[in-house]
Amino acid sequence: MLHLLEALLYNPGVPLAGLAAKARALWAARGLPSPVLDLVFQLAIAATVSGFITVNALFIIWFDRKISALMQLRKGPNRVGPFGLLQTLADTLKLLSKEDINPLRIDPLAFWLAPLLVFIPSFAVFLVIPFGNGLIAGDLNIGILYILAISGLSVIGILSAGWGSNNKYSLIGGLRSAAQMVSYEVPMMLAILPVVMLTGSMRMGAIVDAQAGYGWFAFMQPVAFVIFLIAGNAEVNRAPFDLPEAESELVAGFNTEYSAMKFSIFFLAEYTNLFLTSAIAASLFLGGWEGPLLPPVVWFFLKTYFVITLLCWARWTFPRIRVDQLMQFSWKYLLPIALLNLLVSAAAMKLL
Amino acid sequence: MPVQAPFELEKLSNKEYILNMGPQHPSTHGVLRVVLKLEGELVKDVFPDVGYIHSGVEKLCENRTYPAIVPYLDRLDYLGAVNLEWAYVLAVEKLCGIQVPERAEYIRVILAELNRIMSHLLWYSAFGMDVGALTPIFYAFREREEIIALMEAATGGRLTHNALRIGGFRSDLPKDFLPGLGRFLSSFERKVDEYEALLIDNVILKARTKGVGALDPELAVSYGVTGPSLRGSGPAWDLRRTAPYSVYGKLDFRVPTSEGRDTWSRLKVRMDEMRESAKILRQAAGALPSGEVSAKTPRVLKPAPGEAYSRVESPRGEFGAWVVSDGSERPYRVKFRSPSFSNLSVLREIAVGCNIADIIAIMGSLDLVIPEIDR
Amino acid sequence: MMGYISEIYYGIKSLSAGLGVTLKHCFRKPITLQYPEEKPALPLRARGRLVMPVDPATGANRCTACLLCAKACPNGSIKITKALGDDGKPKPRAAKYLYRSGNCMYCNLCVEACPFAAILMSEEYETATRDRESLNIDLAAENHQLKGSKLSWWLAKFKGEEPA
Amino acid sequence: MNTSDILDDINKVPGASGAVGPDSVLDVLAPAKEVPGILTALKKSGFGHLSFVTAKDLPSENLIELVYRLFSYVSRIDASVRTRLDRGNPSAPSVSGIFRTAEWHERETAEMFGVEFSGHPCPGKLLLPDGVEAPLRKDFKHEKMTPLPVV
Repeated sequence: MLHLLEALLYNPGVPLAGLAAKARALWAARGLPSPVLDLVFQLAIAATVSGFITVNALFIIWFDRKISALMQLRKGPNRVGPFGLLQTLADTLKLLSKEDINPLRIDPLAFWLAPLLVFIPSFAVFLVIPFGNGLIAGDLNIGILYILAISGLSVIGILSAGWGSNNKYSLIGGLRSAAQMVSYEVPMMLAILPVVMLTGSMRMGAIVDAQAGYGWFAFMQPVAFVIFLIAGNAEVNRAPFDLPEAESELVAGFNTEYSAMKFSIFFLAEYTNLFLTSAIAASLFLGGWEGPLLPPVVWFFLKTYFVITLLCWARWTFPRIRVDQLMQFSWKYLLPIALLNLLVSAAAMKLL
Repeated sequence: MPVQAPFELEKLSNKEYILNMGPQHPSTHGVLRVVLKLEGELVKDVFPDVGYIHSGVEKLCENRTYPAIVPYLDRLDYLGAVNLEWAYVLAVEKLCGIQVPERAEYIRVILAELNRIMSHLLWYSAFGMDVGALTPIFYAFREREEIIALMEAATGGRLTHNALRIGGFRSDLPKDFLPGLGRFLSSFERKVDEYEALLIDNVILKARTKGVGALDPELAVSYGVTGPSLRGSGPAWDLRRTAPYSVYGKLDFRVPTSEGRDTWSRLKVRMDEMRESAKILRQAAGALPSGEVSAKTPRVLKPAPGEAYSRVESPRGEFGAWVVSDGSERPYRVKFRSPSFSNLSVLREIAVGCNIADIIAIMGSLDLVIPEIDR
Repeated sequence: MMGYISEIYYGIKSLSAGLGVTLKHCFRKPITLQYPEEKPALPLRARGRLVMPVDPATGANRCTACLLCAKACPNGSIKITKALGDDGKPKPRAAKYLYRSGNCMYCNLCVEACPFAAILMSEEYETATRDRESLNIDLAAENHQLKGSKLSWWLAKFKGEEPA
Repeated sequence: MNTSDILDDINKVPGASGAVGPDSVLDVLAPAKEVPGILTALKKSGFGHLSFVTAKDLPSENLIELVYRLFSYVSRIDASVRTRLDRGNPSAPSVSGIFRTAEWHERETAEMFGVEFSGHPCPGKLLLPDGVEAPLRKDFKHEKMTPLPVV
């Protein structure tokens, strides 16, 4: 039994493949069509991933609130459950039981689809996240490109939320987030390019393998790492770039008119996006699940939560940027530096 | 029907729209409605609409006895309550010709300056939240809680102190007040530097506030702007120095000003003012004479017919109380000149042309307290 | 070009100063009070709800229904009805001392006006009620028992601990 | 420009009478139409800060007295210009052209005392809701106004 557990932790690819082969043999013996079995496998993976997402999102919300409490001389949630761990669960149950208000004269299609349009992209990106050395849902060989393409979709959700809720504050919030997302995709892409050039492939698995033995890209590409963190922070609409839902200016930005279930989906999507950006940052720059002693899955979570702490730290320290400065910062500072870094690393690779 | 802004009645071009900021809005610091004519995010016109929390204090005071009015003053500006009480009490003492003993004067200075620091600390944290930084409020409130504990020990109230009486004080400072004050002052300046590093010198905040809401001095004086908002544009007019009342003439302190005229310089002036208040507190605590804390006043106060106006430098500017007496035990007419009233009226001159985020920063830098405007 | 570089340099320096302050605060003890478990320690003069304590020496309250406190109250939240003796003449006692705590603004002017130190602002600040009627309290009938430092301070008729 | 020269100029104005009142406040009584002229003169001679504009209702003499309170940061003395208006329909010229702060102060005095300020850039209610007229007058009655319970 210990042997199976040890194999499952350190090299999960092998036992899972064995299990799948046994199941397929059993299935074929009965003479049933094999594509149905593939479908069952995919559904199983999807179920585990969605279960993981909800639990993880609840944990990150609690983690964010505990970090902010740590920095603000207070205790953070400690009433519901041990150390307040069940606090987010209690909040979710409360949100589910609240009345789902649909304001007058909303654009119903845009208003109802918006939460889904924001949540589905962050759900879909989990396909290529390398949790462990075998634990990857579908190791597409265009991994990074897939991530960037899909994460660009959530802008549509926020825009339709802004337009659908027939509220001036939401409209301004929605339009701000469109401008912000678009203008921060470009530096993010340019920050990823050196990594792709170094590994020669866009497959996430290949990128993580290329960083084996402490060849972390964060050391080789420190500038790209910082730019990716800043642009990722902006993609996720978190301070100091939280203009779309700026509490002090736009009341609650694009999710002003949302209540109960829809609002909890927005909230879930925001924190899942935060986890995704940190997971990608960890995999691309900090060596994903590469690590000496501990099993790969634990390394992956350690590094991801380290990046989440960095983003939370920035959130609770900095004031908010104004809209025109947001644009200026991206096009005048991030972009030139990212391009320069790209050229320098290309030249360096050519010479070395 | 709420008041219609003048530009609401005109025809709007298709790019412009009207946005109601308030009366229920997270960063109007109270019940204030600002109607904005916007084009995209650019502000074309501003119309502040006040009066949502008007409680007719001046009519109330006309049928209260003179000493019973003091608690109403705390409700006008609950952040700088002692200063406001001081303005009214000074006016009544001028009317009745009461001479307040020296010790009471120094205790009034101590409580007023503690109140000023309390008010600036709350302004600092509210401004941080308006600009999006959610952490400064917790640090500033740690200091503010220490001051509140001191004030509660001395006066009994945390915000609405009701400390002053006509003629001095009802009872002297408690035993552990001065040591507590000393402990607080010993580490206060270091904390102010820390606050400045966290927010005021932050490059994002500087980008948000430099050159925003420029207020030129002549316009400010013509609009009756007073206090740190005026001193951010140059003139060093502080009533504690230009028209010294009580014992401020004997205390030596600098009036911080800045030539920047924009939102950031108003922030800097308030941070320096906190340091100056700490300096005043040290001197006043050191020079505190012993003796009586209250002059002899008749049980039922009936001042001779006449009128008196007295000014006080409240944390927001010049707060004045104009008291008219007709010889009875109730004032004939009372007028409170509140600083936020005039400070808000200048918003239209400095806020046109900026965008929504700047309006919030500018209103934050004017440090408005709404009950003081509506009275 | 140089301006561009120095701008970035100062940007990073001031941002890291801010980060430093928050990091420094990570290692300090939280200062928040866990309210229901830990109750704040109120100073002596803290103004809670008005009470008319029973004087342990005489076993009754010290009120003589002189109405000075009702006159001094700015909001008119005190209404006193005098006690009538068996022969119909009013006695210097208060039969009913109606204190409308919903109307009171805790300004302490009534306590200062009372020549007999009969009333006092206690330490009780949890005065929320479910219905408006129970805000009006008859202090004479309540026979409140004072405790701790407030009791000794009240017995000495607010003297004794004053000079700083 | 010490006070005696200012007083001489003011006394030259027809109908106006200036004197140094208690605690050295320059007290000026002037007819309504002279007020803008006097205020401009005072502003030129250093009284740059208009603290407030308010009124006092004197039903016994059937008058409403307007009060303009000025302060000079330069010579650090106060000036109070008073003018008496008929209580029936009180009207005075607006001084918001000279001191911009008067615009709000006059609007408040107008709605509180029913004084009409001619030439005001945007007259209208400032603090009060519709339907409440001149509450600070002594004879103001309102059904919701319950008197303080007299002890």
